[in-house]
Amino acid sequence: MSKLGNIPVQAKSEKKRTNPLARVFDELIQFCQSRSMFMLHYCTGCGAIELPPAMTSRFDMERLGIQPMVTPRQADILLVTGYVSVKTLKRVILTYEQMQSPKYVIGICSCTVNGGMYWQSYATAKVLNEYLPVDVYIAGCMPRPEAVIMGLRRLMSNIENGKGNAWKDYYERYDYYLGNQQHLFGDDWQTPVDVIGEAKFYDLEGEETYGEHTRTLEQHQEPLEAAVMRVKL
Amino acid sequence: MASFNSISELLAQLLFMPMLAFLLGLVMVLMYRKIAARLQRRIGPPFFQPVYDIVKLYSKDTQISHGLIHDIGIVVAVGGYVAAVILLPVPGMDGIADKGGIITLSYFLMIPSLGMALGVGQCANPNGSIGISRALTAMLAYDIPFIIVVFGVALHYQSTSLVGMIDYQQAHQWGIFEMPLLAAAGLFALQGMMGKHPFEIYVAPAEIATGPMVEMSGKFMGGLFVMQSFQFYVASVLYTSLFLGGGANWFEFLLKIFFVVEIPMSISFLFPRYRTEDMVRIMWKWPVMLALIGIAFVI
Amino acid sequence: MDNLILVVILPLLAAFLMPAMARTSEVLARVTGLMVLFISIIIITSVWGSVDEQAVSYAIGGFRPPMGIVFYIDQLSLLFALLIPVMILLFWPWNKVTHIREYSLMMLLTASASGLVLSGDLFNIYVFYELLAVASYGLVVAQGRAGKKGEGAALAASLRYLILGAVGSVMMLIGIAIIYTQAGTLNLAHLALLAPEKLNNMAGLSAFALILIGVGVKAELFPVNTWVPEVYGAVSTRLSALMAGLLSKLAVIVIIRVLVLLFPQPEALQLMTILGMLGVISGELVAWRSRDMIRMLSFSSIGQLGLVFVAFSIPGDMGLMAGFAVALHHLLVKPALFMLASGWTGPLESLKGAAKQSPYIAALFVLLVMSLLGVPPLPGFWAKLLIVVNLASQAAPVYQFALAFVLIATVIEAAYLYRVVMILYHPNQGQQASVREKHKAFELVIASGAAVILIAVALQVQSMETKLSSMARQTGDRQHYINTVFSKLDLADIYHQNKVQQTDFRSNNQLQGSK
Amino acid sequence: MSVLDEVFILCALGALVLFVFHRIRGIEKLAVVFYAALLYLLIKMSGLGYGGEVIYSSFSLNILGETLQWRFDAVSWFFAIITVASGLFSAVFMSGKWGESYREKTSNAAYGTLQIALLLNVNSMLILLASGDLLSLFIGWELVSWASFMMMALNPDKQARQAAIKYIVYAMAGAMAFLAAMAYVYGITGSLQYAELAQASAALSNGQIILLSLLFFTGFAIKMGLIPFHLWQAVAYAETPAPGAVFLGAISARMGLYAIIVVLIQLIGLGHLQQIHIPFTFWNLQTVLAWVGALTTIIPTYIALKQNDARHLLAWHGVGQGGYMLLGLMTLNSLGSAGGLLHVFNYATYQAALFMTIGAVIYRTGTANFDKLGGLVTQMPLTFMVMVFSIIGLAGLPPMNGFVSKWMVYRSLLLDGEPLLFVAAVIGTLGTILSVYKLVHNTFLGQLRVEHQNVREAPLSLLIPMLVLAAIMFVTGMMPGLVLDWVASAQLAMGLVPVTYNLGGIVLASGGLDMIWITLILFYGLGVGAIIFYLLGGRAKRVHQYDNYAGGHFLTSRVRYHYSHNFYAGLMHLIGGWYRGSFKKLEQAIVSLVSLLSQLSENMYRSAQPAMMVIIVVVLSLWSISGGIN
Amino acid sequence: MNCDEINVWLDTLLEEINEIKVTRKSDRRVRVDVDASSLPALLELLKGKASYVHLSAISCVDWPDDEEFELVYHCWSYEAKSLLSAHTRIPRNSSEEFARYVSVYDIYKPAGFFERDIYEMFGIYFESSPFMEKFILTEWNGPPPMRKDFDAEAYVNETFNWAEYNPDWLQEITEEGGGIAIRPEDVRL
Repeated sequence: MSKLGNIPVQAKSEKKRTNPLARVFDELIQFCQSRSMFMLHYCTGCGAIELPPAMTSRFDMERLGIQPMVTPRQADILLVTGYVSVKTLKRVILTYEQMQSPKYVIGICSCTVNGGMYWQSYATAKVLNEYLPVDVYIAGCMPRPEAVIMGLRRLMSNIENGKGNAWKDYYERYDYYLGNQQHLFGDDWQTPVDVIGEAKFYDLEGEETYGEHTRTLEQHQEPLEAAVMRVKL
Repeated sequence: MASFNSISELLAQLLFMPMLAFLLGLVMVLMYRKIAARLQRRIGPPFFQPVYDIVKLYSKDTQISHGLIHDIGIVVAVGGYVAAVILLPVPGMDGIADKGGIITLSYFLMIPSLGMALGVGQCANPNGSIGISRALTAMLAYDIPFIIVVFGVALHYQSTSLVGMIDYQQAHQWGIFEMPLLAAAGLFALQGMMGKHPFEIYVAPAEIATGPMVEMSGKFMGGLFVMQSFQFYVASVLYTSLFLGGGANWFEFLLKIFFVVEIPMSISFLFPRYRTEDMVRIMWKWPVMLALIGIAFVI
Repeated sequence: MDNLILVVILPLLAAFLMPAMARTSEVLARVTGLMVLFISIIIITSVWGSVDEQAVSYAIGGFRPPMGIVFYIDQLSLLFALLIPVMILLFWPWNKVTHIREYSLMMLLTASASGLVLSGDLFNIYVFYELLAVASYGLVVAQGRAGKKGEGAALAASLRYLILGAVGSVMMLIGIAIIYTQAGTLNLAHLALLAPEKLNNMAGLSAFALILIGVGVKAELFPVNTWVPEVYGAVSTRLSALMAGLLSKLAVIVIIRVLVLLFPQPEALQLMTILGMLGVISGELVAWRSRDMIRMLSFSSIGQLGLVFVAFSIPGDMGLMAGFAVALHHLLVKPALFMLASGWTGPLESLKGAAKQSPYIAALFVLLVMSLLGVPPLPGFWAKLLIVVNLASQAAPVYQFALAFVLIATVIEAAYLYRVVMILYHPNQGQQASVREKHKAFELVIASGAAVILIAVALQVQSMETKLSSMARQTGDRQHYINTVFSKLDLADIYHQNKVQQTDFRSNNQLQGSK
Repeated sequence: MSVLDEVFILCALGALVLFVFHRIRGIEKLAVVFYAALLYLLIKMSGLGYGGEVIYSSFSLNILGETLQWRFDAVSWFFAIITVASGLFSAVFMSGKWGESYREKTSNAAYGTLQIALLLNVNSMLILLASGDLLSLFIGWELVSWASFMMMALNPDKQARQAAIKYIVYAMAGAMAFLAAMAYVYGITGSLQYAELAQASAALSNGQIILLSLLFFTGFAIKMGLIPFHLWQAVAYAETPAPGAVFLGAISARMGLYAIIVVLIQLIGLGHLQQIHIPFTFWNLQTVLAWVGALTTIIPTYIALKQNDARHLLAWHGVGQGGYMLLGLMTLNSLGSAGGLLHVFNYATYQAALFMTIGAVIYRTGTANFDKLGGLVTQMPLTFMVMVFSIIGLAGLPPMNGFVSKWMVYRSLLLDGEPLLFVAAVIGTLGTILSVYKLVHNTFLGQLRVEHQNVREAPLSLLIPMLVLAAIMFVTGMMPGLVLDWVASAQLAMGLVPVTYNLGGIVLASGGLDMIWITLILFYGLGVGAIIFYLLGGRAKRVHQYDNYAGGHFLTSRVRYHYSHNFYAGLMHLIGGWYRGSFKKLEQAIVSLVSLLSQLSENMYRSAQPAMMVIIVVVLSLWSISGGIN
Repeated sequence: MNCDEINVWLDTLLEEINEIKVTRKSDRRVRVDVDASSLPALLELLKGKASYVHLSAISCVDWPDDEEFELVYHCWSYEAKSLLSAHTRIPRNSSEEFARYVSVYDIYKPAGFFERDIYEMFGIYFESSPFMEKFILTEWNGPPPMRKDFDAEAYVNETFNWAEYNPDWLQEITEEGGGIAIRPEDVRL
């Protein structure tokens, strides 16, 4: 039972850099990151129809610096709009893992919050942040564009004052997320993205990164190493 | 136009010209997005938005690369434009414009696209490959009218070095009055060269997931944004030095290049995206005809 | 000089005595044939030194020239007189258990051939020509190959050859008759003396045409060479090599003699060019289509002979020289190719990959083909060069056409000859590769001998060129012919008989000889 | 005993030795030593490259009243250096591991014959280059066409054999045209020496000049594969074994260019060509030839765009670049002819390197078909680097030497004021850039196939010649002056005004070229790009090729996620209609005409009855008798 | 042949098939009840003779208490402009894993898709239908979910867990004694 509202995602490893110049530099970067976000709205459900009005002339998201982007590689925010069926959740997780951090997830519509209208359905995932670390939820059975923009502004303010690092939680508590995913998709669940390798590469591992779920993952998946360019005569 | 006479001045120019190009490029990108917004009755991004985007992209914590050639591709893309910019004379600074003429410059503009093509090739993503094949076809399309225009201009000014051309235009009238048809064809080619909306098939977001940029994350995407700003700058400065007589002083120069850039930008939002073969057909029909008639007058 | 007559008489005698001798002792009959050939070779070689710049004429039976039979020996006739026994010796039907009849026919062939070359009298030439024709008909029938077409084909071929030959000799006879009515004499030298005013008209031209067509049958001239493919196809390759190599050249020599001495006017030359051109083109074209090695070689020989005619039709000594070069080169290469072809019978496709089996033969074939086509270092090239250069320097348009035809023919020739070479060097074996019968050692010896001569000639081209030019100059010089045959005093009384106006012969000959 | 005689003796010796020992294993070492010695001798003659006087050989032959003698001047020395160098490179390429694999595939004898064929090619080309008069030029010409025929006929593949036969017929037709032209020259001037033709050419009438130059030009155009005769070259060169293709691609077609230089430019002279005006067009013969060159740059390049096999693509480019050289030579100013000559050198370097890379790819993967390749960059990085260097050269982009010669030709077209020619050349270059990227992308970039996962880099013996060539390309690109002295002295030998140049490039009042500065600036730019990329951004993690955006689809090796077939679909959609192969139809028309004629004459032979003869006889005799009587 | 003639002709035709019950709701709606074995023949007849060329849907109704599935084949005729729904009952045999019935794919091609749907949702295996494999519920390996005896809510409670939604504004109201009033019948957890 994860507690909503005050989402316990404050990453432990957050430490402010001491000398003032570095801190000013970090503030500046966080300000720029908050002011320029590339949005990948994954139209999983009915909530997606609210985003075009948010982008076009009446509500104009671009003044906030938010641009729609097509591929997860270029995107910063993943907007999961509407109910997430189990089949789609697989693709959402893959897209999330393909995104480059710092990345943020916004769950739009109450179906991502707590099951919403489809709470009875056998096929939909009820609580999104069991599978992905979610930054901001926007409840409403299709929230109006104003609500969406308010959610985005909330995210921008979070980033600005340094609280927008839910993505680290995915690496630090990867075992918890993997467990939930395996619970839903079965034990041989794997994605081509090597999350553990990334955690090692950017040393984002926390205590709970490894657990019994990651061990079951190791049995099935032999991680895909990049083909290193070598000269073997 | 004092070309560099001492090494120290050259070094200063080497540093200053790309910096200037980058800044002006950013402002042009902003202008592009502002015009887009205004046409759609939107407010449009804040002033420093391009800066925010680039800083955010460069400050990404994680980014993926598909191999050394992928990295080199981006390096060549940005580096190619930095080198091309140095060949472009700017009031007060000529860089090495007289060492290589306009033919060298038109070849320098091909290096970044080929470099990026190699980089995207290694991403092993068919969206990227399709995008590149369309980008090269587009290059084939707009380069022919552009080269005809270059030929006409070089023939008219009897020299291929840009510095010589600017001096000629300062002395006589501007190029646009003496060669109106060539100027029009040049504008057409400029539209293609910008790689913006009517001729933007290779970055079609819906069909091929932004084509070459499909696997570009973090600093790779940042590199492409920098390249885009250089693209705007080079296209506009080249057009001004060919037809609008380059800049005698800074204010006049800035006025001209922003005016030159503004025309294709505003045109670009009135047209849907052309298919590849339609683009080639159009580019080989109208601008080429205009340019050839223009040349007939010049000879 | 007087024992030269033996060269003609002895084989004639042997030809008729052989059947009689055969009854007493088989072996003796066989040996006499070879003995006669050796003797004639010795005789000719002994005479060889005496004839160089100055030709020799020899009246038989002591009659003064215009009357009796005259033998005219100059470098050309002597060369061919030597070639005849040598070639016949080479292509003597050795190993087959041949009937004695064939030996006698071969003897008849030698006799008539050497007589044809040496004699200086028109009618005499006709007689020997008839003898030659009869001998060749007999041989064609006798040596019919037991190929898949069997005996029947040889008979049919020889029948068609006989008809054509007979028609040809009739036309030649009519031609000679016309000449006799015009000029009143048949001695070549005398005719040469009277030719400028007597034979210069339409009748003379038609006489030449008739003789040309008549002798042309043997020389594979264009309209009358339809017998060539059947005969060469049906007959043993040795005989076809002999006929293609030697007999056709003899016929050409006769035409040249007649042409140079009797009909110097340009229309005759142009007639010969046209027929030659048609021969070249049709020969090469059909060879391009033919699918069988022997048939291809026979058509290519038609083509080459056409080329010889074109070469000889060039006015002046240069033309004669080019003609001799091509004729001798063809005489050398064609028999060798026929020898190679004897091993490779059947359709060309069956030869796939033959080079792997017999690399030496294939290499030989390639060398001969390259010389035939005219690849630079080999003599074929110099011969072709002579023709092309001389044709180009002629003004008359017919020669330009001839040049174009010759060049196009060479391209077609290259196409089909090299298609054969590619089949030979095909990587994977053809079906009947194993069943192909071996080449006879004897044929290989002849072919490689020809190749050696070819390379020898290629190495010292200059000396060959000087010999050829002297021979051409001699044959081309009409006045020289007349002077050798008639001594000074005979000339005087001939004037009186025919009250010939005293045109200045010298100027006439100068013009003609100087080109 | 001049140096030229030593060269000839060495050639003869080498041929003899190779022929005798062609079956034993150590032959390739022998061949490499032979070529190295030959190159040394040529370097001894390098005085020619810097304005030295002509070197005569003592061997001479007089036939038919002509004296044939052989000599080397600057132009022939320039071509000879390239020929022997490419011979050396292909011999080194052939001697290493490639040789062993070829031996296993075919046999010792086949390998030996390939070596002999290469040697014969080099020898015959040297003889051709050393020719002193028209007759020796023709002899050399025939030898070259036979030698390259031998090289092409070695390939067991069926398509290659047809190409070889097609080649030999074309070559024979070319030789016959050359022979006819030579015969006319003899007819007009009475001798075949260059000097007489040069003097006589002044007095030639227009008709004669047209006839002579057209005949000579067809002969040489066939060898160079210019527009009307370009069908045979690509297939023939592509199908020869790799080192053969390296040699043929690099230099063999340029013999035609040498002959054009000798005859059309030195003897007949461009001035004469200009006098002849084609009626009711403002063209003269010189523009016609320039247009043949321009068309040859365009049409084969766009045929190359459609090829689906790397070797064919390259071979078609060989034809295309040949047109480029002719275009350069046909411009009226010294810059253009210098560009054309320099392009011969540049083109030889990167075409040889490209064929070697393709040879290496075939050596490792067994195929050059684009549909079976992809993603080899991680397995064969060095080969990839060499290919990138050479495609930059082939496309004519700045750092490499290809750019210099292309710039010179463009600049000369600009000086002449020829807009349409300029545009045609540019269309050719753009076509090259497109097809060159297709070559690199389909072989080295994109998804790596499962079966190529443990392909190794090309062996050292293949790599060394490639890397040396790449180095040459870069150095001569950076400092074109090195080669320009040879080109200038060659221009002098041709009787043209040499181009004004310095180490960096061309000095021209109205906008010259200084490659040293341009290369430095380019590297400065790349340096800045690298700094921006590596210092500003964070670390990038290398990911596997299946960790790729595929619209949410999970990529595995079962589904091949790669685009390489019909690479320029958009462009092909537009210009697809133009590939009707009209030239092929022309060729087939000629062949069917010939077979029709032969059928006609064959019927004539079969059906001619003796009866018809009799009728002729009767008619003839009646006519003659009637004529005779009156 | 206009609509009513066809309808008259159709009624006389249907009478001939034994134990068939035809009720014509309107001139454009017919309901036919037929037993399972003769349904394919009926469809053949309808398609061949009676211009009912379009099978718009096959729907399935689960009658757990009489242990039967009811399959309804909706056929539409363009000429007669009328919809005929052929009802039939097949045994549920819930003991085995799948109920069984014959496929009509060979008569109407679209049937393949409907049969696959029913196969996934209701667990009826149609013999000789080419598409008898999972298409929509690839991730699902539980019982056929549309069957009435499948309790979705129980499954959901068992597999998923809920997020307890207790935001701070709600906490203040509860402290003052308020809270969310839920109607008794809506109380689930």
